[in-house]
Amino acid sequence: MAKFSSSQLKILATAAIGGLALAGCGDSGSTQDEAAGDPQSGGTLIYASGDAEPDCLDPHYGGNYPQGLISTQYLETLFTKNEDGETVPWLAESSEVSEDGLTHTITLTDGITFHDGTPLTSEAIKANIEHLQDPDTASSTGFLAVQKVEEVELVDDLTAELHLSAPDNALEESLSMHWTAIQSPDALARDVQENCEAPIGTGPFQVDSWDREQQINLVRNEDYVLPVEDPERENDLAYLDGITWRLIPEAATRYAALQSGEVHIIDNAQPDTIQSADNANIGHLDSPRPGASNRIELNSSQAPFDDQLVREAFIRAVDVDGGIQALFFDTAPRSHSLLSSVESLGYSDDALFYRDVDEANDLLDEAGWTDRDDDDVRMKDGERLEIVMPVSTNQSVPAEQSLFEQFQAQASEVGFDMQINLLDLSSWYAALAEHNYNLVSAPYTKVGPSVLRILYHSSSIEPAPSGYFANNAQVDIPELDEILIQAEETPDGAERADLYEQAQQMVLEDFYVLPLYDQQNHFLYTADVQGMGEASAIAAPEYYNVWLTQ
Amino acid sequence: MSQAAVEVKNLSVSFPGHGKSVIEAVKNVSFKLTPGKALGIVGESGSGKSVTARALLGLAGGQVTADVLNILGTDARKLPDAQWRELRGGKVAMILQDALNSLDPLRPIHREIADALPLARKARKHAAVEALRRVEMPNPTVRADQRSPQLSGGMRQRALIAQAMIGNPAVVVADEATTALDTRLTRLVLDQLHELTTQGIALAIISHDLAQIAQVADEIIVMRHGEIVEAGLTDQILERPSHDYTKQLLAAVPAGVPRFVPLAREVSQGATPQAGLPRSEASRKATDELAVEVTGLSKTFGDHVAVDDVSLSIGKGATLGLVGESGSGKTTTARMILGLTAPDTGTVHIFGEQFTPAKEIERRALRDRIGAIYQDPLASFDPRYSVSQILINALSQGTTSRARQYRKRAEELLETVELDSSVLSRYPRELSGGQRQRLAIARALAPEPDILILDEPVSALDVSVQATVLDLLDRIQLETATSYLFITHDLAVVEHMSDTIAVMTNGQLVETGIAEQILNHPRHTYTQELMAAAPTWGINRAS
Amino acid sequence: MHIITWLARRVGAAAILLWLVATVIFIAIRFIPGDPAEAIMGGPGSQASAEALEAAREQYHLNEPILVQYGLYLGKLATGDLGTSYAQHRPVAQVMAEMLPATLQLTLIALVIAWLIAFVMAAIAARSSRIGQAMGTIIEVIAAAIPHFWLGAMLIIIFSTWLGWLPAVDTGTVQGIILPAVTLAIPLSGFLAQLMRDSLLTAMNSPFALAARARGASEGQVFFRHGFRHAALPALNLTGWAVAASISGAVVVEEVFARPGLGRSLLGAVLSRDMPMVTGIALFSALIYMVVMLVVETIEAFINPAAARGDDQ
Amino acid sequence: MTRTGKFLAGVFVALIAVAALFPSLLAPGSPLAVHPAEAFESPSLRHPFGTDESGRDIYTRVVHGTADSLTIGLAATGLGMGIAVVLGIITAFAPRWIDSVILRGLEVLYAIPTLLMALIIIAFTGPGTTPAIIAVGLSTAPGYARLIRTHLRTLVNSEMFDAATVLGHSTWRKVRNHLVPNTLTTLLALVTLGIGQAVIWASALSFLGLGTPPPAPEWGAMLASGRTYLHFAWWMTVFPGLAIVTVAAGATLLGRSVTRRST
Repeated sequence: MAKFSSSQLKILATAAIGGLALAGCGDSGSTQDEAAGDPQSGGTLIYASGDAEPDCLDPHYGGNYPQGLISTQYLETLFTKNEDGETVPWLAESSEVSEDGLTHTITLTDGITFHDGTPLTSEAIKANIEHLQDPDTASSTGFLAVQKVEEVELVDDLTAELHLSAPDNALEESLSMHWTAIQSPDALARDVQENCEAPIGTGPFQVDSWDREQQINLVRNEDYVLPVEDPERENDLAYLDGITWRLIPEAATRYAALQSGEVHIIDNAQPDTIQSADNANIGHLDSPRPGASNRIELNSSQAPFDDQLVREAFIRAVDVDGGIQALFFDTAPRSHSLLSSVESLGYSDDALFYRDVDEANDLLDEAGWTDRDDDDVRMKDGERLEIVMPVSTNQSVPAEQSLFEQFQAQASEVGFDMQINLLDLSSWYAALAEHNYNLVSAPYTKVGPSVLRILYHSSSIEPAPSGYFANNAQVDIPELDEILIQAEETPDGAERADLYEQAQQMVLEDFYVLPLYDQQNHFLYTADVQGMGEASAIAAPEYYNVWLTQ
Repeated sequence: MSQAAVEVKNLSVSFPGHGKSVIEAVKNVSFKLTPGKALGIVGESGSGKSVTARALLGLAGGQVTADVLNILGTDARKLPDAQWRELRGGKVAMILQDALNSLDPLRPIHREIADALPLARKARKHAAVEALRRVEMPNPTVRADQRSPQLSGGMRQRALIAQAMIGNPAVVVADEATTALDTRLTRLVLDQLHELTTQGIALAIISHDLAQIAQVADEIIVMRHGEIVEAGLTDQILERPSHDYTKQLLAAVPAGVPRFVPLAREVSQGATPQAGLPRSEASRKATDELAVEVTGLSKTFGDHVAVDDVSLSIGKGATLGLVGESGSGKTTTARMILGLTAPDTGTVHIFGEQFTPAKEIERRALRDRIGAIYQDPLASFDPRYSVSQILINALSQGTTSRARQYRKRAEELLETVELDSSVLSRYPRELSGGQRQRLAIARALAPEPDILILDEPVSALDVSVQATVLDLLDRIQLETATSYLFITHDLAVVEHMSDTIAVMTNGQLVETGIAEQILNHPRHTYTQELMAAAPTWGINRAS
Repeated sequence: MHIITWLARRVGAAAILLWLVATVIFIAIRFIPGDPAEAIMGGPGSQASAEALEAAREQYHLNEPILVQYGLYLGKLATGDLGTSYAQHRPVAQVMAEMLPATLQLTLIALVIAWLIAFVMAAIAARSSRIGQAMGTIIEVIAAAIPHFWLGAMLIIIFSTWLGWLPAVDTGTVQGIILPAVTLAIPLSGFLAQLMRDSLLTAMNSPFALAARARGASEGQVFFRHGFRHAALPALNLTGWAVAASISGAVVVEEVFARPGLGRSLLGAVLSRDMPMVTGIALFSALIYMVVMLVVETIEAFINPAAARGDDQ
Repeated sequence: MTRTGKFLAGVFVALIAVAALFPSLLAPGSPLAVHPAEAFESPSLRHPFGTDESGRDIYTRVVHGTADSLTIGLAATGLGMGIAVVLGIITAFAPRWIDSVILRGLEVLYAIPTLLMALIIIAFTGPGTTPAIIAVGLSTAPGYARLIRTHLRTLVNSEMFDAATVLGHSTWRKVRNHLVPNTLTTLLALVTLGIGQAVIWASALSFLGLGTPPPAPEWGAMLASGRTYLHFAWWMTVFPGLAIVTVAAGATLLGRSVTRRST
């Protein structure tokens, strides 16, 4: 079996540090790209998160991105992605797919133990998949990822067979996400609440304690075994003594804390602070999330966006580039694709998306919205051209909210009456469930292009028992449905790529979607932090190889 | 002993006034304080007597100048503050007026008494207890730990005296030490002050009340507008006053002056007071008709019995004086008669008609026949109303405060109470105390009432102003045969104003009778005590 | 009245008040639109199954008659059980017990700072000229008119970003609490100073101050023996209000300075419609208010026994 | 008040009134128009208060926001005062037991800190401008009710009222002649003092994302968006905040002078 350097296995996110000299290092003149001397052990990394405090540290439970960010430090997955974007084994040593595509055989790496001292065996695969599928776990992201697994059969101590209900060429990608990370079967058997407080995995760090609303304390796993050997490492232990995962939701405060050196790393970095980081000797890590891009979906199931002309008119009316330029500086490149730029199968068509106010007006005239009311809003058959956009304040960063505000002002110039409703997450879900929206921005993170089926297959219009559905544009094209299913089941890579391209073209050209940019995932860190850049399959930074200069 | 303890020659005190003007509060005042002797300083408000007193402790504020300001052998004219403090703490002491507020309500009185002593904590407290014992404070060890709100008025006054005496002073200045005290308490304090002089202390006693000062002082100086108008031995001032103002002051004292004899008079014109007497008595028709008849009024607040089974009656055109010390239930009785407080039991009839208990709406027809005047007239006026609005509002039954039709009548009312019609456009707060009380009387007269309830109407006024108001009330009664219920704690006033007198204590009416009998032959022990405590007043009225 | 009787009466009144607050909140919660069970499971977007909803109803006794629910609710309150947070799935009492020390620390330090600032401001203003007093008034009014969130932001810019003297977030050190506490204290000190200055002026011009001077006390002695007490009394009286105001302010300050605490818990609970948490914090803040009032009244009873038992006189 | 003080107060009131009623006289531009190309400009002659993240002129927004912020402050104070007056009248004139029941109730509400109460109300209503008004109004009402009750009780038990009773004036005339006029001044003072605090509370709610939503130029909402860019564009935070402080402090000073004049 080939041995890889762990750093080559991982996605290397683009990291750069501004300024030439590190503070206090004088003549060493080292930058992040060169090594700042040899890695040193010791020190606690202080991480400041702007996300809402997780309800549960076990990413099986629910399964949102903040859980993914933190669990990356103490849990590991069966597979991961290498820097070419290929899915490669991690806790798994190897895997095989049967010819009918219905059986995946996974063999685990030997010699790995959980934080509780129990060894990693095939029993863990079974326990974890069953845990994900157990309704009591209340898993949503992980649950969808292993939806097709019908049964896990233990072959021997390290080998398990996963029997599927239908072929799924995205299964390994799904198992590279931390929402399906492997935890100790003993720990999973505990009470849900207990498992939430301190999940037990195999990662280089482990959960020590959780001071609510303040911080989560992670300490080094002193018995860590790197599943894949790394010749650069003398031993397998993380350099850091631990990580203090602080919760500082206020963006300005978080940045101030970074500037004054009270914290080493902040996430959810605001565009303006990223831009000024260059002058402040602060490093920047841009780690776009996989899956869908950040985009506005136009609800085609009801007036006025059931008319393609009106959808196009809206897209023509708003100035996406200008807004992104002003609000995101150069930190968020414009996207013209349904998929994240890290997805190799993404298809992009920039010719479709440009601003032309005259054309927007013509399109609306053509669509029959020719009357105007006292507020200069277009009317047709006595109906006002009203469009509603519920915005989740938990999901859309301030800059994005401002961007939507600009769209609101620009859309009104051509006669739309656009309302933005800022909502908390639960009200936002409710607004979607009640179909009380014409526009929506709903990020979706998943590794691989199979996210397209979740987002645009007509079956995703059908709400789950809870009322949630992922096809927010309500695209309902039988031909597209077929392509998406086929793409997921084909064993042929080239055919898969071709099918996904067709699917993306269909959605983009009918103006169901206005792509904006990648799902932003920016980190800023002080000059003390060395070795930044590695990230998990879901683009969460890893701190295994990170160390602090004293 | 004839060596003066304090010598003051040509003392002047001035304060900066509005803009660059200067207010001369005290002008060229000279006097001496002698050990074992008491000097009385008499004057009405604004006479400069308190400023003079405070100048003796270096607390006058303002600009102090004097040819001589010799305190116990020290030239105090240019004394630095630190030395003043030494003097104040020890050799010179002051007893302040307003006993309630002169002791910090937040500190135990032993601290208030002894915190200036240069002793250890325990010794200070011990000294305070001793000082309290010397002023005959009951239960001194317990009282020493209490704070002033827990003490009765008499105890507070004793504590203040103890405070003054604790440093064994050679000079004591008592500034209005008896003002606002009840009769018996006044007596007590005066006795204690007198006691000080027998101990060889040089005492200065300052008051607006000539009668009280006369009880203690060996010599008296009379001040007016910052200047001494007359000085001399007490007897001389009382018997043979030479200055008109002194005479006026003496005449204004109502004690011993018969009914309807004017108190305020221009002495220089030599008007004979007796001259008015027969005429006025003659004009009062004897009648049996009762204006007010009160039977069995009682009122309890919580577990405190404020008024207990009070019955009284007032004849038409007559005055009933209701006397009692503070807290005796006088005011509650008045409020029940006025229908402002509902009695628990008892009735009030006005000219035979039932006034209480009754619904306000039934009572309203009778309201025109009964009016009221209070101690603090300002509080009874709407601050937003001018004099004319107040009167028009009263004249119009509250329907308007502007209508011109009432203006003439308003002017007539002002004339009745001897106020100039120029005050119509002014506001009550711009008037003097005497003018305000006249305005209150004018308003009360608006509905032409047959009965006036007067609750301490002159207690807040200077003696000379009090005299004019009392004269006015007399005149109105003579002219209109209005019945008065005259409530006061001042025996001299009640003596002068009443046909019959009722004495109240602890909510009960202990004695009722014609004035002469109550004053000269009291039957109830309380009344006897009260009369004994009144200042003996032996001046020659015929001067 | 004996001090014990007095205290017992006060405690009884506070208990009744608390019961009233609890009842008001119970009734109010019944008015929330929507299914409480759904709220328990995290709102309409939580994808909760019908079984899960039913289980929640069972767990929270939502199927019982309203009076039974009320009884259960009061019974639980009496034993200190405030229910389980919908969002955090932990006992509300436990969450509050964790958050309380931080909030108490913040508000108490802020109160002390506010008192100090107010006292110094009042003392300076009370002893200065008319123009000085007018300036004092304006400074006090402006201090009282500064919103916490803005003041906090300004202090962060100045002391943390520009000068780099103090940390912008709570670091668990003494320096870390300075900015939040000062942010909370300044508007409060404006209110307190206005009050203190008035009573200070009154006290320094009162007859007992004159009496003290007459028995040889220096201005400084008069100030500390008399003026200070009288200035402190109304401010002390206002402590209940001040604590309440600080807790209000703590919501914002904890948010701005990323401090854990009751205020931030409440904000989070409001945003996620976590009603047990909201209820718990509301009840608890009422309890704090009452305890503070009780303590204040007890202190006052010692400073000024007669006033506390006013009906005795 | 001194002459200069009166003059300054007059200018202040006039300026606020113009800003609230005819904002275009002071700032002719549109507070909502976006110019992405002019985003984040620091204060200059063209943009005296700078521009925000969407290139909107902050000076224009602050001026146009006066109406929004004051309306919320006024409406909330009006609501709180309205409730308070009704409760105050009931407690002042009703029989003792009703008075003590309402008084207990008020004490209950008074026991909960204002912003907490507002947050609790928002927990029921959800965020927005109207909920913010209701929340601030309701949470300030208990304080006002206590003040008004005391005021009315004092008036009803005053010698001024007694004097009118003795003169035989009916209750209605006493209310009309004395109670209403004397209470109006007090109410005016209370309202003026209250608006300042209401503006602060309402903006606090907006700041927490529970009040008026963007892009309305409400000051609290502007601060909320400004705080994101605190380190980058301080002017987005400083000027709306100064507006709040100015109006709140101005209203307080004005209210105090009204109080002083009425006593």
